[in-house]
Amino acid sequence: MKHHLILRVVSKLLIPFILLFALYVQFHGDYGPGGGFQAGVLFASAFILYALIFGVDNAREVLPSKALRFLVPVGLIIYALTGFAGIVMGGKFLDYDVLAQDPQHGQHLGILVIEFGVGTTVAAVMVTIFYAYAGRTRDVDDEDW
Amino acid sequence: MGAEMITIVNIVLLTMLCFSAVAIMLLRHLFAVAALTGAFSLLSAGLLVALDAVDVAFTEAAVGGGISTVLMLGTLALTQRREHRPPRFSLPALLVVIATGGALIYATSDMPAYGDPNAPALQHVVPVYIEGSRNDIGVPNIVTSILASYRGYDTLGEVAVIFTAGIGVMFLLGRRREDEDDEGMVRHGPGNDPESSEPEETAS
Amino acid sequence: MLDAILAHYNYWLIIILMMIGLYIVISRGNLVKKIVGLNIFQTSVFLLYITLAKVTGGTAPILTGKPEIFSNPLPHVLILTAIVVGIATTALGFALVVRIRESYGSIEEDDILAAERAEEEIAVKEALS
Amino acid sequence: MSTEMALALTLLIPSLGGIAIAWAGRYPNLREAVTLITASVLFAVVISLLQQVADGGAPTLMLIEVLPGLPLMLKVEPLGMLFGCVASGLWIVNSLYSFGYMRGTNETNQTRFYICFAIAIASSMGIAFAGNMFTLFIFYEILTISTYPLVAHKQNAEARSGARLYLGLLIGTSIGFQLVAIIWTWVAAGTLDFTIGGILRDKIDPTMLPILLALYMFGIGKAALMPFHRWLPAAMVAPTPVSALLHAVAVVKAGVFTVLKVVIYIFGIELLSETGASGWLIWVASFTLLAASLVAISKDNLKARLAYSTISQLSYIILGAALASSLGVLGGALHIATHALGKITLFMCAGAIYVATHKTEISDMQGLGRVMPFTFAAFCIGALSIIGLPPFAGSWSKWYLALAAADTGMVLVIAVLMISSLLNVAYLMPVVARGFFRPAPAPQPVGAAVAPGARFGLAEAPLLCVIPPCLTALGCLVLFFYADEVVDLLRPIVG
Amino acid sequence: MSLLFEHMAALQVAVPLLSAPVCSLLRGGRQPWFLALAVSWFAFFASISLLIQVLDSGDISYHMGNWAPPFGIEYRVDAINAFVLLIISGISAVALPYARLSVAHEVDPRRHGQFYTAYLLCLTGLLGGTITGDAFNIFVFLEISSLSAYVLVAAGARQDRRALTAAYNYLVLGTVGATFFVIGIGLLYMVTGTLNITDLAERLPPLVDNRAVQAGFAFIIVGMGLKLAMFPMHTWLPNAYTYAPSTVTVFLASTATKVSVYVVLRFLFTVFGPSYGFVGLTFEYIFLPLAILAMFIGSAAAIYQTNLKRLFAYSSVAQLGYMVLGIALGNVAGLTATVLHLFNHALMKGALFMALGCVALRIGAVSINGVRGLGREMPWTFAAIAGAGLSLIGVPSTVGFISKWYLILGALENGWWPVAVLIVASSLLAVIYVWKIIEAAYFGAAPEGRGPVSEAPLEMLAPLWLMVVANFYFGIDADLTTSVAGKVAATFLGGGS
Repeated sequence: MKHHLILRVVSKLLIPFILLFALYVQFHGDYGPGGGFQAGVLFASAFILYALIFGVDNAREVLPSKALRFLVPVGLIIYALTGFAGIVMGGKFLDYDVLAQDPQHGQHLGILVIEFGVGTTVAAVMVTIFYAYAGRTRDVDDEDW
Repeated sequence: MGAEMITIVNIVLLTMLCFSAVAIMLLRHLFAVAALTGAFSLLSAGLLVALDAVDVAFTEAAVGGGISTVLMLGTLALTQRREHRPPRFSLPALLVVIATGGALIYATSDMPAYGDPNAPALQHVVPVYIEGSRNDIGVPNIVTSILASYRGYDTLGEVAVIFTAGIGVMFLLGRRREDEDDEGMVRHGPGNDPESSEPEETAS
Repeated sequence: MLDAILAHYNYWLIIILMMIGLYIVISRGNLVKKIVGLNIFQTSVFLLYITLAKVTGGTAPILTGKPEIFSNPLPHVLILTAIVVGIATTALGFALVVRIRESYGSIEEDDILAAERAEEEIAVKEALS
Repeated sequence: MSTEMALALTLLIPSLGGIAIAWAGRYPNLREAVTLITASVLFAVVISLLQQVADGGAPTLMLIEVLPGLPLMLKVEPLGMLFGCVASGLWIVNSLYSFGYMRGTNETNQTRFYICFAIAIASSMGIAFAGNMFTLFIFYEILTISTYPLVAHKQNAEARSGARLYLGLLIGTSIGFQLVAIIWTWVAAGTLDFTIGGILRDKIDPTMLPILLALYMFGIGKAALMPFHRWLPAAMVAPTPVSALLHAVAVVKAGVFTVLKVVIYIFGIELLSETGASGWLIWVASFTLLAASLVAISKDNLKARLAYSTISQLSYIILGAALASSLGVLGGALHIATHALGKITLFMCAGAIYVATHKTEISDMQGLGRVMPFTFAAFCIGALSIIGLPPFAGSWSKWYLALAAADTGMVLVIAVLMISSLLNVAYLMPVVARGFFRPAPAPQPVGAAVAPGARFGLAEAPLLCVIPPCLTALGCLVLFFYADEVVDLLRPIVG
Repeated sequence: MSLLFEHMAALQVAVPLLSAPVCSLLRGGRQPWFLALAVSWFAFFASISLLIQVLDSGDISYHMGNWAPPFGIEYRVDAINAFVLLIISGISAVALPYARLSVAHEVDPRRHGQFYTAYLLCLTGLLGGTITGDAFNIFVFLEISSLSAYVLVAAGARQDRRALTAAYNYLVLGTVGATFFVIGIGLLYMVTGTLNITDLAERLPPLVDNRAVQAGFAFIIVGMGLKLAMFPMHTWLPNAYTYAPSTVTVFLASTATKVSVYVVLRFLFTVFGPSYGFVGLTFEYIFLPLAILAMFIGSAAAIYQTNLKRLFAYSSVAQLGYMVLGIALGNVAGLTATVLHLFNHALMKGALFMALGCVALRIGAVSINGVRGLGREMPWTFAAIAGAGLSLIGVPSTVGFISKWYLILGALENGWWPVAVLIVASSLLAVIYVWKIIEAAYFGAAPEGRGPVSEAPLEMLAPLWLMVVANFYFGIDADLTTSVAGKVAATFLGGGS
């Protein structure tokens, strides 16, 4: 797809906006629709778009599999550790009230952190799945087309 | 939107959903099916918006219209484009479906009416969520406060599910090139490959 | 009568949709189609949940400061989770389909069953000889 | 040594013996010495308990409570003592015989053979001393399973199918009928402990008693009541020492012993005679008794003939139980001992003949008595004892049974006993007659290479195969004179 | 330390859950295995301490996020789920020492990290689905376990490609089952407005005649029926167990279906109750015939199998029939049998599949012909098969006997004579298929061309024999298990009526 100049230009323009929108969705979930999951999907789709236009190998340079393999579990770990933090700070598992000076701040902080965890894992998993498919060689009979 | 308007939108969208589902069932060209699946998801996202579930609609559009369509196209690229067998009628399937559907229709007669503001589900737990979201948590989006806090544990599970899927896909499809030498051989043999079950191999 | 229809038409249409999905899962032999059927089935269950959450005259459950009627937010939360579970299942299912295709050269249930039966017969014959 | 200790030892000694045999497996002489020592020590321990039981004691050992109210426990009573003595005593004799036989025929897998034998004896001890029906059932099943490898010993197709039938029928009947009966009893009576006078009085509808009894009787497949007798001839594919000890003594006697236990301690003789619940059993036993004898006559294979004879003789004991009178029960119990001595003699003789000449068919045994006089003499004595002629032990048990029949007014049963004695003559004596009185066909049968006494023109099997049957034949004679002591020991069981 | 015990309910699931992503970060080699082992042992320790706490001082309620139920998610531990937790974590604790060599043999070494991650996720899901007191949370955690189970089954593809189709079928049917369950939960939520199980139980009685409740009940039972492979919804099970790697079969066969049975019990007796007309009817007219068919068709199918793993997989279908039968009996003895059999069946199938794994390690495929004459070459392995086989048959002094004893007691208590006889008759079918193996192993001649085979390594034999010994120990001293099971059964029936 190297010769699709228009696609390349448009997507180069588009991708930053998608990323920006993803960030907005990630952190604006408290106020409107959205949250970590949706943001993660958007992040991932930006990468997938990049990979489709510029090739998977280029995408892998931006976001190598090694980094992904690290990011996939990290989101979940962040989430789970937030839960443990609740215990350590004297509350129950996943108790955000105790995370900051007063319950409401605690709740805000807790939600922010776990949404970040969700976003990380979701985005990383989606890209991982895409890479896994892309890394597969095609062996399709012609008649199937 | 007025209630009648929503009713009409609902009926139109649901009818279109049914048609696209039937088309998915009958079409043998899997690319067309993929496209229809994407359309199906977007239609249902529209319906979800009409039903006030904006978060869900967002997610459904991103997941159903985006991710799962991409996944399906990826799968088709690696497998085949056409369903080889023509659609055929299956009596057992029909019977199962009729029984299941019958049970649900039977249930509807005692369900709270659609849109009923006095439905039991609205009376019991939900008021606490609305108040709590305002006062205890201070997050305007009630869905977020339930999702992340009241039922935050469910969401932890949800992330674990996604993580499982990631691990699973990596396990099944990951790193093909490096594996080719040792897995490709077994994959094409009729199972019990003698090479892979030599006792010496594990003597270590 | 009309009341009853108005009260439940949404459910009925969703049930029909659900049953089309289930029928595809059971009756189709193409492995991709089965998963698509599963998706339709699940999506209609999501719709069922969201329908039961709807309140006539209500709005999306986001606090805006004005006293308002909200639709029930809890099913929304549940369905968000369920959608994620659904996509996870779909991803795994498709990954399996790809591997099956690589092993058997087909994604049609009939072909695969035929191949497996042939293998089974060979195994039994070897065992008996 | 405390009583409990002794009781525990009866189970432990053969089990440990089994382990020791496995350990000594590579050295045949050591292995066989271990077997013999184990058998002797076991017998000594059993005898040490005898006096206490004769004095009216009931040594008890509580092992563990499996479920509330359902313990595994051992409790010695006279009947069990008798069975225990018979089984452990004859194990010594049989071990000697096994050494001769197994070496004489160059059998494979001898270690496995001795191990399984020890386990079988251990479970026989468990059956003999079981304190409740549940414990008995467990050891009953272990006995079945541990004897399976013995039956399948030869590992050829015939042995395997015979063993399959053996296991299938014994496990099938025990789980299919006996277990159901046990659970029924438990539900009805709330206990399974063996109690004189039974535990079922007023606990169960009298019209259901015959059904429960039938579940027990057919469930105790080892008693070989027709139509569940087929396993016994099938088991004859086993090496002869197995047939001798297990299928003349341990296994089948475990079966009829269980029958007696059930009749005496679960139902109670009085309950049975009051309700007549065992009436049908008299006729089934009589039928088995006669039918098996008739089949025995038609068999030319010696071991098969003896097997059917066993089926027939077992029904004597069942008949004694079915008569539901104290004399009948005594006769049945006595027959456990007398028949055991007689039948083990016959089997060991059959084995000796096989070792010496490799002959199994009766029609081939012309004139063998002249070259194997000891074997055939022993056979003759065993046969006479089984037929019930004085001065051999078998006569006593038959006498008691006949008395019991007369006592309960069952004239027809007396007739059955008479006819069957005649049939006994008809199928056992021809073997003796052929051996002694028919001239041997030329050329003379070639004896085993190591035949002792070849100098005297004899061709007996190895000494270890000949002495044991002679010993047991002698036992038949001795027991005739000491039968009263045995009956005295048994008296308490009929109250 | 008191902090540890105070939060034990949460840690029971949270620790495995956290360990799964950590496991996927590990370098490989033995590390992932070792982490899984440590976590399993911790989970075992946690479940023991929970069971003790519950038996000593009554039910535990743990509020996730400190939100009081029914608003937040509650962990509610009572005797029954503490018992099921013990089964799951106990099996895992024994299976993992066994796993290392078996997995090394059957799974690509480069995939071990992912394999053990999936294993830990499966463990997490099963534990979480059991311990939770929230209906929707059950769904979420069971899906974690199901998804990872699909992956684990598919891991057998290195040995036999049929693992892939087995996993696929498992996935389709499992997802349909989960979706049915969700529909059922939705119907109940619709009319009660709650997802908390205790709360549901309180709010349902006035709604007995509500059709949505009845349909919800049906959907939940059918959904879980698919997951627990209740006949005739068992079609995914035989192949999934057959082609999965040995360790996976050991773990799944002893735990996964048990959790589904537990969920069914929970809904039948805690949420609904046998006194509800429509629930009582299902016992006699649905569960009873299906259970009996399962017992016979499962066992009969087992007899005709040549692949030993599939043979025991079909036997599992039959054994699940026993569990359903115990429910169908509807009395304390029957229910005791079901709860006991959850434990007992885990012991016997765990041992049997472990032994088959040992055989697979040495000779590859485990067919009835392949094991001919192996009894002498692998004496410990086959002695274990014989021992666990006896337990499967239900020979006295084994755990299998204890289960059957209570089942028959339950049948007699109802006066259902024919059922008692059928239970006994189906054990006889077990005699046939178990003996087929014993006979081949001990009395069959080795197939030509098979060289000498050595006994499995001690590392695998030790856990195997631990299970076998447990089969006998809990068969002889059944006091512990029966008292817990009896208590559970009494609570269920007492609370329901």
